[in-house]
Amino acid sequence: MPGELAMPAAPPQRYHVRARVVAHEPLGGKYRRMVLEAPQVAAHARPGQFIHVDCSQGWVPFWRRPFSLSGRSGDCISFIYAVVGPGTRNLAKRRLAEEVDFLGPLGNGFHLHPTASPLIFVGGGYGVTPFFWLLEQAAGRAVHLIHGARSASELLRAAPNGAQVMYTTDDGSYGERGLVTDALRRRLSSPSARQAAVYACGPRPMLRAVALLAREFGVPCQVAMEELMACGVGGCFGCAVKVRGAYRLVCRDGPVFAADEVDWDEPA
Amino acid sequence: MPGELAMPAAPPQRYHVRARVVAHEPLGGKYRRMVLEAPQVAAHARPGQFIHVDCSQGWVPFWRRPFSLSGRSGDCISFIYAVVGPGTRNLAKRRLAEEVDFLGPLGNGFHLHPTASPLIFVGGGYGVTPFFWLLEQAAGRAVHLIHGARSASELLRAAPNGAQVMYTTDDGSYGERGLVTDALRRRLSSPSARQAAVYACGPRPMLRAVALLAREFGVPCQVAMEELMACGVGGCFGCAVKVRGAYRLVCRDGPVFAADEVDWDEPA
Amino acid sequence: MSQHDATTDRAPGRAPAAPAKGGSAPSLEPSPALDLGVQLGGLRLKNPVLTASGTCGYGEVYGDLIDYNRLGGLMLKGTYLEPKLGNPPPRIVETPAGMLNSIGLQGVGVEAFLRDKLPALRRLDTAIILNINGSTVDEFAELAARLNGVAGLHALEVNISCPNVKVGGMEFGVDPRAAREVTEAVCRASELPVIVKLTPNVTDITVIARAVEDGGAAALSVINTLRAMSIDVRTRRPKLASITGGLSGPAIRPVAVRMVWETARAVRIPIIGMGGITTAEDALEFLIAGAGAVAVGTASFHNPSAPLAVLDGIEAYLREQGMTRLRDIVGSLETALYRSTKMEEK
Amino acid sequence: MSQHDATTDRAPGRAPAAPAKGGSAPSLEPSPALDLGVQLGGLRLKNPVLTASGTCGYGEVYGDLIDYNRLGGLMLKGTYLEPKLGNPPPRIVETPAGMLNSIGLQGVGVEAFLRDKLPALRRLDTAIILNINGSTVDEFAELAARLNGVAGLHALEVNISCPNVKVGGMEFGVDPRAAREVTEAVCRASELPVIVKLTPNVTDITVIARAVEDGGAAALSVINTLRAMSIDVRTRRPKLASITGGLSGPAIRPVAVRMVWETARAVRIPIIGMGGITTAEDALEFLIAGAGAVAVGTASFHNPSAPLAVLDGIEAYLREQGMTRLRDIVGSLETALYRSTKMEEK
Ligand SMILES: Cc1cc2nc3c(=O)[nH]c(=O)nc-3n(C[C@H](O)[C@H](O)[C@H](O)COP(=O)(O)OP(=O)(O)OC[C@H]3O[C@@H](n4cnc5c(N)ncnc54)[C@H](O)[C@@H]3O)c2cc1C
Ligand SMILES: Cc1cc2nc3c(=O)[nH]c(=O)nc-3n(C[C@H](O)[C@H](O)[C@H](O)COP(=O)(O)OP(=O)(O)OC[C@H]3O[C@@H](n4cnc5c(N)ncnc54)[C@H](O)[C@@H]3O)c2cc1C
Ligand SMILES: Cc1cc2nc3c(=O)[nH]c(=O)nc-3n(C[C@H](O)[C@H](O)[C@H](O)COP(=O)(O)O)c2cc1C
Ligand SMILES: Cc1cc2nc3c(=O)[nH]c(=O)nc-3n(C[C@H](O)[C@H](O)[C@H](O)COP(=O)(O)O)c2cc1C
Ligand code: FES
Ligand code: FES
Repeated sequence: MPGELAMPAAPPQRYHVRARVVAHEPLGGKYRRMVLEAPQVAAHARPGQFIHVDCSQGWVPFWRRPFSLSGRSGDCISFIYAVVGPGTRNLAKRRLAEEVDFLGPLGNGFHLHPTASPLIFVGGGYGVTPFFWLLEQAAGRAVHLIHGARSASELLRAAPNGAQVMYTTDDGSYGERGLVTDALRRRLSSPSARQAAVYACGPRPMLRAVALLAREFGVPCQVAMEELMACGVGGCFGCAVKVRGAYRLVCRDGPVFAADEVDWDEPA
Repeated sequence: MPGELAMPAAPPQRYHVRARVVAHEPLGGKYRRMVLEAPQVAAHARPGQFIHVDCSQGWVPFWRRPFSLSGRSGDCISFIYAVVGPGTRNLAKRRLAEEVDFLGPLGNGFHLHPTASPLIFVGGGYGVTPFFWLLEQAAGRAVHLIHGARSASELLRAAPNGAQVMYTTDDGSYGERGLVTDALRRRLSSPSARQAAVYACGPRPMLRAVALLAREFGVPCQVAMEELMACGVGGCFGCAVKVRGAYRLVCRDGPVFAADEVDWDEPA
Repeated sequence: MSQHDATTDRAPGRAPAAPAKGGSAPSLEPSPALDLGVQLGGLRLKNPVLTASGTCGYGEVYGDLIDYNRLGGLMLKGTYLEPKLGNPPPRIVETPAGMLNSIGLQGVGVEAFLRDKLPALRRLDTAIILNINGSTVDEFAELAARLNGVAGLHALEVNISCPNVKVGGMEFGVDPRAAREVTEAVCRASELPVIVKLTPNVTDITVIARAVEDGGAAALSVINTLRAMSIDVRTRRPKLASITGGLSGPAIRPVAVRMVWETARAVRIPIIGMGGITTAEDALEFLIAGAGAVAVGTASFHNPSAPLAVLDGIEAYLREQGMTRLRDIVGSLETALYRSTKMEEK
Repeated sequence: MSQHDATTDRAPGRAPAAPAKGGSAPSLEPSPALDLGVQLGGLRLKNPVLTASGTCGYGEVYGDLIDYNRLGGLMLKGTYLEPKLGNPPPRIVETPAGMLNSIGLQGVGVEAFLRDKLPALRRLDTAIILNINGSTVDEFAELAARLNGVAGLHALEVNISCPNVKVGGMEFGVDPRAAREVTEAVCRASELPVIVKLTPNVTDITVIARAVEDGGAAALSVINTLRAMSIDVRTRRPKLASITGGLSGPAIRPVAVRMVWETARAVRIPIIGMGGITTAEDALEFLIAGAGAVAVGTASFHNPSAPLAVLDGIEAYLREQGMTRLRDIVGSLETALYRSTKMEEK
């Protein structure tokens, strides 16, 4: 697989900031979008990176919570999150002008192949959020976005510009019935996809299936992985995934890895 | 000391309720008053009893928090609290119509001497709150309320009807400069106080001083005591005070004790 | 992390016969009968949820707030032969996700218990288990003997975390020989099933567990509190008058689950798991780790209905998983996958 | 209970030279100089606040987020002679007021440490302490010897909580003889001050502490993590691939304070206290209990500036109390009142 997929090491600039909430809106279903004013972070962040947010009230939850950046605009960054547990429930209560304490930008981010075409983005559930930003970076290039979820309510239908979008749901409640990988296989089978490159973010079983497809079709593939995170900055060695036989840290060495370097057969 | 001071044992009726907030207002300084709709509790509660309130967010703080009842009106009970730590900070955020989970009414309550006159109530800091209600019970009788605090901002100047009120502050910033016990001594020294009875609530050193004064002047005295409380209902044996050589539980056997039965020389 | 979930009706009234909300309400549709029964040596419980000793007094504490009849049993406050004054205050401290206590086993003594407390308990339809204590082996045996033939008492729980005055106040429970000796003495003296409660303040709890099993115990309670301490930095005095005390509550749950798991693999007698249980999910961790029953302690201080919510949630879980018997989950921890992975790494 | 107190500037920039807010800002008025210095055997620290091993990597982790030069020292990640793969994931679990970890001492090995990590650390004005590990006594000694004459390393911290392969994987730290043997071997091999880090998973930590003192240790670190476990009740699998792991964070603080207090009364060598420190108040508990210095671990995951906030708060406390030297509070716990009260009760 081409060398351009090797990911760079620790990011050059990280900050610990308290940023003002400048927008905070429901997006339908369990999703909400938060926009934070953080000039330095905005200046250095790239798509695929994440921030590690203090969502606690009196130490509960005990760890920060990681969220992928979904966009940047001027001095602001944004992320989209699903309300699923104590941390995101607390987060959902933050109001405009309140401050949010976070670390970022963290991790390496995606690296778009300079010549591949089309660029195929595959987002499972909230895994689609980094692609809203990556799409902007791919402006002018041919991009396909495949976005799937269990059912319509878990889809994020914030129809981005400049991409062909295909939705899938396990239960057929919106878009095509089936998995994102069914749609991906069809897309990759087309002769027009010979020079494609695939970028995926979502649950590990999905990433694994995407990685196997990319290998089958011989196209480069990057995956943004998830692991439980305590520190988010490489301090606890908690967020390990096996990559080429050694444990790498999702928060520091990832979250984006070359799909064919990940040891997919490890349990996780 | 007269036998009528012996306190009755566990209260007849206790409830675990979720009650709607029907009023919640700042009273100046750190104080706020909360009114809860709780018909059964209101029906059985008496002045000097308390409720044990779940002030937690995700188990922080871990224990409930005890507050003396400061009044009853129809189906509602009220209490007045100072915002001093994590529990009361959470409580201060509760809005109208939200529900508050509490146990109550708990403890024994004050028992007014049937004939004594005047009745002298001594409240240190938020220790004055039960007397707002006890005053109603004493309607028509001669009552003196001595209310003291370190400084004006810690006084609760909710001028109750039907009592002569005297304020003291340690720093002289309001009312008389000095301790409540200075004022009490003066009051008890007056010949008109020979048949007085004293009722006190506040920090232990104050209660001790009040108890010694009552003994000196030979008048009956009840004190409402405080101890850290885990369960509030007699389950943990945590809130012990020594009374006549044995440990009694403030939450179950108190909070009101006959002043001359408490072993004041114990450290606490 | 368990989230708090208030579980009571809005003004439930006294001793509600209906289950509190918050636990799942029993479904009205016919569903396969659940067998929640537990056999702990000679002691039969109708379901696996008990109250932990020292957190519900002599059973009189919460009886007006929750329906004890729904529970598998009540483990009562620690009792000595003689009344005990208890420790001076302060006796409790709030700590992160937990608390310290040093009540010092304040209690009425066995005679007052039998006279004043037990009669009311006889009217309950739940197992009554008395937690017994002593300063010497003989005191334990004498107390156990005194409780023979007493109607309404279903088992003894022997607290071997109390100080052994003969050996300078070291706990019986940290020494396998002393632990076994106490167990044997109580088993010899008593006609009741004997549960022995282990302390977590040991290097290897399985050594003590096996000693106690060899001593004849019918079951084990695992765990008592962790010895701990807290300091008031303003006064530079300990926050407990007794300087150190016992840590309980959610903070210790991961230690308790580990000890239950280790103990379950070391002995054949059943285990009552406890330590920081607040919800059904917490309780299920103990059952899956190998406990045959569970006890709820400190959580009741926060929420008196916690034991009922735990019971309701266990039922709901079994139904969800399509199981019909509690014992199908006891010790069902799946570790094979992980173990083989680990070996592969080496 | 400690409350969370975010302690950073709004966009502090890299390596802020000014102290983070949240800790008390140093006063501009002239005030008596505070002597925060600490002597740990042969190791001199400019102040008592360190980072705990395994929570700041090899010192590269937070260097851009906080100013390490303000700290007394960095205790680096556990290192073996050889690189270590570490345990398979999942490696961490969130628990009430704490977390479990089973990183398995993943690390680069001593040669890579010296080549790739140490050079950058030499530029820092803070004590650099390497946490060393081995599977046999000889491995410990060999590693210690390899570190002689290395510029920029100020002390060794010997982690005796790692499994002793010679005796079937039991920790060195639970057996006084093994603990002493490792200590002696490292002290013999090393020219650096040797700190030995004790495990809390023992019946009596003072027995181990004295064995290690007799073995020649210059100081003790107290405590490492409590062995613990957590289960996913949906999958019925352990939440850690290694089944059990170590519990850290505020949940364990009361146990850690107790062990520091016990240890301080049992040995003459100084103690570095740790376990759940998140604020200056927490740290002061350890100092008052008898620790000469403190380390901040898990709290840094929540707030990278926690060690600085702890330092600022200790300074503020000393000024408030009118003290000029840190050592005036070390071991200043006042227990006399309580002890006499207790006796009176008997
Ligand atoms: C690099 C990275 C980027 C992420 N980006 C986003 C995002 O853009 N939008 C979004 O909604 N979520 C994102 N997540 C997941 C998000 O961090 C979790 O949903 C969040 O931590 C849940 O916290 P909680 O306290 O609300 O719920 P919890 O009660 O902590 O969790 C609820 C459920 O989510 C699972 N979960 C929690 N944390 C993680 C995690 N780190 N990885 C996988 N599963 C987890 C839990 O097992 C549980 O099933 C990301 C995670 C990672 C690691
Ligand atoms: C029977 C009883 C009745 C009470 N009635 C009232 C009342 O009517 N109004 C009111 O404002 N407060 C009352 N209190 C005190 C009130 O319970 C505490 O202020 C409250 O628990 C503080 O909780 P927190 O989490 O906000 O602060 P915390 O951080 O828990 O405490 C703040 C400060 O208050 C002290 N404190 C906490 N709990 C207690 C306690 N139980 N006894 C003594 N000191 C304590 C702490 O040591 C600390 O210094 C009463 C206490 C008792 C025992
Ligand atoms: C206030 C209090 C009193 C206790 N008293 C006793 C006792 O008398 N005998 C005993 O064996 N255990 C006693 N325990 C220990 C509990 O029964 C239980 O083992 C421990 O608290 C752990 O469970 P939990 O975290 O659910 O409380 C007591 C615990 C608390 C908090
Ligand atoms: C993720 C993690 C990794 C750790 N790694 C080590 C280690 O390599 N060597 C060691 O001696 N202690 C290690 N520890 C233990 C800590 O240094 C410390 O003793 C313990 O966590 C208690 O302190 P805390 O509660 O402040 O974290 C580690 C702790 C954590 C949480
Ligand atoms: S989350 Fe701590 S190293 Fe990645
Ligand atoms: S607070 Fe538990 S017995 Fe009084």
